Amino acid sequence: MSILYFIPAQWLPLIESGFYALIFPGFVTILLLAFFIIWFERKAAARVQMRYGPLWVSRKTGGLIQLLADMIRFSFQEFIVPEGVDFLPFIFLPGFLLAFAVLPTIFIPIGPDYARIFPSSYTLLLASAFTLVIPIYLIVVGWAADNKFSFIGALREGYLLISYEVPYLLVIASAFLLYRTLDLVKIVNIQAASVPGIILNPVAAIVYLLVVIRSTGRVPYDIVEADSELIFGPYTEYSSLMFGFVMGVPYIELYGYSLLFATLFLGGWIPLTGAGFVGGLIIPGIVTFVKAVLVMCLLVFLRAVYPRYKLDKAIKTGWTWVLYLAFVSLLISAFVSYLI
Amino acid sequence: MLAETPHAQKLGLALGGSASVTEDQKAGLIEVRVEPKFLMDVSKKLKELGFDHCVSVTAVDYPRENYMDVIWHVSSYSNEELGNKLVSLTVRISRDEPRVGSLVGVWESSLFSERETHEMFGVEFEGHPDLRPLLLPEELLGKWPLRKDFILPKRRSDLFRKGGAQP
Amino acid sequence: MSNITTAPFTYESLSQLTMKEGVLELQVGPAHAGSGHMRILVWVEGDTVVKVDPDIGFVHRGVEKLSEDRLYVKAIPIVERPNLVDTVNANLGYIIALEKLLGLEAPPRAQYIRVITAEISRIISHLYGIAIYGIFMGSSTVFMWALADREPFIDIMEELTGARLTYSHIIPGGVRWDLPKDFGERLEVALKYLEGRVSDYEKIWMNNPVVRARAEGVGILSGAKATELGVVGPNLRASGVKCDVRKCAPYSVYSDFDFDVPTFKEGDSYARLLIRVEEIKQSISILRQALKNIPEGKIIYEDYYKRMTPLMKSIYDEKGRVKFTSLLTSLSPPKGQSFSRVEGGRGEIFFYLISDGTKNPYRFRVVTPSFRNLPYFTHVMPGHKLADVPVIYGSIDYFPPEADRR
Amino acid sequence: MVQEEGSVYFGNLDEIAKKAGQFIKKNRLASKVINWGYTYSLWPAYLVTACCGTELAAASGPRFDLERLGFLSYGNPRQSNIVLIDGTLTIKMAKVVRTVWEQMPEPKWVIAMGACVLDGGIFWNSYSTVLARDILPVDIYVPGCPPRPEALARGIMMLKEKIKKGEKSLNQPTSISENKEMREVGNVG
Repeated sequence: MSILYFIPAQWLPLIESGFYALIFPGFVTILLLAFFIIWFERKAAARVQMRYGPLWVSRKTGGLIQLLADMIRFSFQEFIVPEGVDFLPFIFLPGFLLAFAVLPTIFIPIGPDYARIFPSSYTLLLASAFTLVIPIYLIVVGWAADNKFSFIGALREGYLLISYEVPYLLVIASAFLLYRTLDLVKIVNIQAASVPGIILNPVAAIVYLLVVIRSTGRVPYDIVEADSELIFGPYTEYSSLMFGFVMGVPYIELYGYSLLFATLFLGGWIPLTGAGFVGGLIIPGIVTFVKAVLVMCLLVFLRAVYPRYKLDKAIKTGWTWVLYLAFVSLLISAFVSYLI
Repeated sequence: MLAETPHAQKLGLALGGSASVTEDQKAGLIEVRVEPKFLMDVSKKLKELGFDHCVSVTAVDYPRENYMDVIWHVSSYSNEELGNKLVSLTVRISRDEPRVGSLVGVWESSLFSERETHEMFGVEFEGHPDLRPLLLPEELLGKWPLRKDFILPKRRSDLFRKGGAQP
Repeated sequence: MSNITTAPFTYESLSQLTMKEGVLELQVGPAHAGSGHMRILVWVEGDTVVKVDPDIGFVHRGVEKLSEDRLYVKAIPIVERPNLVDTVNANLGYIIALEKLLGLEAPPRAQYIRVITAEISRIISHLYGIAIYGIFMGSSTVFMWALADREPFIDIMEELTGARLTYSHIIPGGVRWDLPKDFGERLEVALKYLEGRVSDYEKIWMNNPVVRARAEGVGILSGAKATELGVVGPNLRASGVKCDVRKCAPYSVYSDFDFDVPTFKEGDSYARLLIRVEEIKQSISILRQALKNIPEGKIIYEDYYKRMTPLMKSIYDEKGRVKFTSLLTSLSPPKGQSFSRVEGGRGEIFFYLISDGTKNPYRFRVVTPSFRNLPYFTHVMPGHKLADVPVIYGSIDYFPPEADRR
Repeated sequence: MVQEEGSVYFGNLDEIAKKAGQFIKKNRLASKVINWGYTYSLWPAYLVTACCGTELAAASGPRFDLERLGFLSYGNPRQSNIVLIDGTLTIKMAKVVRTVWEQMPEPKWVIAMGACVLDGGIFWNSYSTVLARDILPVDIYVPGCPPRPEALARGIMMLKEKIKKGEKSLNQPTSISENKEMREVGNVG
């Protein structure tokens, strides 16, 4: 507390929210986590495939800093702007993508004392709204790159976006119906009083995970990138640092979705709770964070098991089974919320 | 070695007088030689007999005698008895004007092989639907690499025109 | 998905198609993760493939011309190179054609060794095909697993011949090395391992719901159409046509063995995957029979053995190793022609030789299975979705260097 | 001073890039760190030229696992930095290889695998093959027909040494349209 003594009292909320947005669980954590999760993905897949995966770059840590080497390489490579691209969108959209992938995390509380930093009772709505912006940018990226494969990738993204957005919104609606609030802090408090949401409404959790796999392009729904069909779809023409950005976006997006999943269905910071910046935000935050990372690891691990799904079947599944399940989850929510 | 075996006789009877049928017993190959004008009839009859697919189309170049043999090797999947036979349908054409009817209409399986024989030997298959080059790069088109007068370098030193093999 | 109707294949000019509104021309390859060493021109209308035109020849090195330029024996490595995954069968086919020309036959032990190596090579080839199928469908795990399971067999062949892939083990009149002493036990260990792995594949790969959703009912080629197009090998048998050269026109000592020719009547991509696994099982059984029944005796043609120099004879008696004699390098078969048909891993390999009595072949013709499977691109792919292109490509186990070999 | 189109948004990008490049060249620590990054992030473009590709596949497979070294086959020339010529270059393929090379961002390297691209191998007098040195500035040759995966791994280690020292290939062939020798290849007959 001695350091805080020298800081004017009116600055404290600013510093707190700055720490929240920039260090934990914001920007720096996200970058480190992206490094970790890509490493985990390669390493876990290698484990299943009877290999080592990245290793020699730092043998003691099992190649943990492989992504650092890749990032350095990307940063200092030549940035090629091919002839015929739409210059401004091509240049700026990766930055936008990155920014909008990070934004949802700001609205997701990781501790009970979050209302001090972002006093809003519509956080669920805001977070899900910002996560849904990214696919639109992806479509623009695919169009701007002036490449047939990018174009087809963008079209695929468009088709999938529409077919999986409806179930997603239904799941959000069923969460609203279940907890009768859009404030994520209250939602976690309700779960603390009863049981975690995944038990209250397992169908909603399943549909949510399906949508997450789809919109972050995890296997088996990596239809948009599809390296053996479209050579990374919308990202085909990007080189150097820009590709580093767009490569990181799905993982950061995944982080946002997983945090939301942790608060909506896994009970967030349960069993910890408290007050103040450290006791009410950082320490419970670690619990939420760990839950989110576990969800991420699970989703990323699917790469080792499944091949790629097919576009028309994915759309068909989206409009039939996923949609039916979403409606079922709505009914379950109505029923459960009537009970509690 | 070329002999009128029972197989060959049977086949010769079936094909009529337009083809001369012999069996190379050592090779186990039934040779059917036809004049270019009877090619279509004979091939259709062969297909009726059960030789339903074409294994290979090729040509053999004889520059000294100034002719070329175009050979279709055909066999059968559907007829088990014919499955272990291989029939070579041979047409002798002039080297100066290598023209022969295409058999894609009879055996669709000869499509790519005929395209290849066209670019390698310069044999013009009349009635072939699609005689674009298949394997060769633009630089080699029209040079007919598999003809006998296309001679490869005999010594390695011929290749290093600029001298010095190291970069 | 069984209601896919294959669009009729027409040879309309390409310009007409590209001019048509709403049709997009895609060049898949040669520098593309889903093409291999070839270019596939794909015209799509919406997401549906309208027409496919394979542009091959990127690995065309003139194997036929070069072989006509070399001695008979020196053509062996050239024949092997295009079929690098399945070298033994290519080698075997060429040698059978050459032996027919020369009018000699290898002793039984050599024939058995040839069959053993050929079957190992078939297993290696099928595993490679499964691996490529896996990576084209986006599953790196199956790619890695299949590549890993090739390695024990490559090791065994390496112990026998000293090379990983290019063995040049079969020579006119016999084979170059006799089997090492513990060959049988080592092979048995590898076969047991493979049997266990095959059931693993069935668990994670063949019964994977996503694989079934993508492969079943995709790329159907009926038996009648397959016969008409002249496709070969496992692809043909997956369409229900029971034709295996090992059975219908037996060569070497295959008539001594008791094995099935597995067929499927579906003719889709999934059947083409299953048939490779079934054939691996058959190969395992053939290998076991061969190891059990292999006769004792010479591994080189009797007459050639007699004409060896005393030094070579002593090496042969001691190590079971045939040194390259001057006899082999100066082979000049009598005038005539010969052919051979061999069932390689991907299908029937056809050799046709014409000798004019000199030391070089006058005409050397080889038709490899991948070349004959080209109609899959032009006839089967149109009418499917764009995402089905790599699935069909992977399922036919197409190996471009093999198709372009001439 | 007349502002060029485009510099309104970015300032003078070329100038900035030049200065940054000079700084990196002069600063030994920076260049060391960057070269370290390059050595552990060698991604070859997915380009198979001939039959040595099977050994490349085996090399990336579980037994040899080149991903250990940070060597990951990647789909697209724009994101990769190595052209790995695996096997014979035919005239038809050489044009593609050159195109892929020109699509790649700097810095980039070339590994040529197999005897065929080194001096012709057993296809030395084929009518449709060319040597790698006529097409690309080759950094490392990996001989063998086909080279064993271990040999490829050793080639990669040698390339790493080369990158650390900052060496460049001495051979700088001209672009394909100006390469007369390649045009003449068909004329051997």
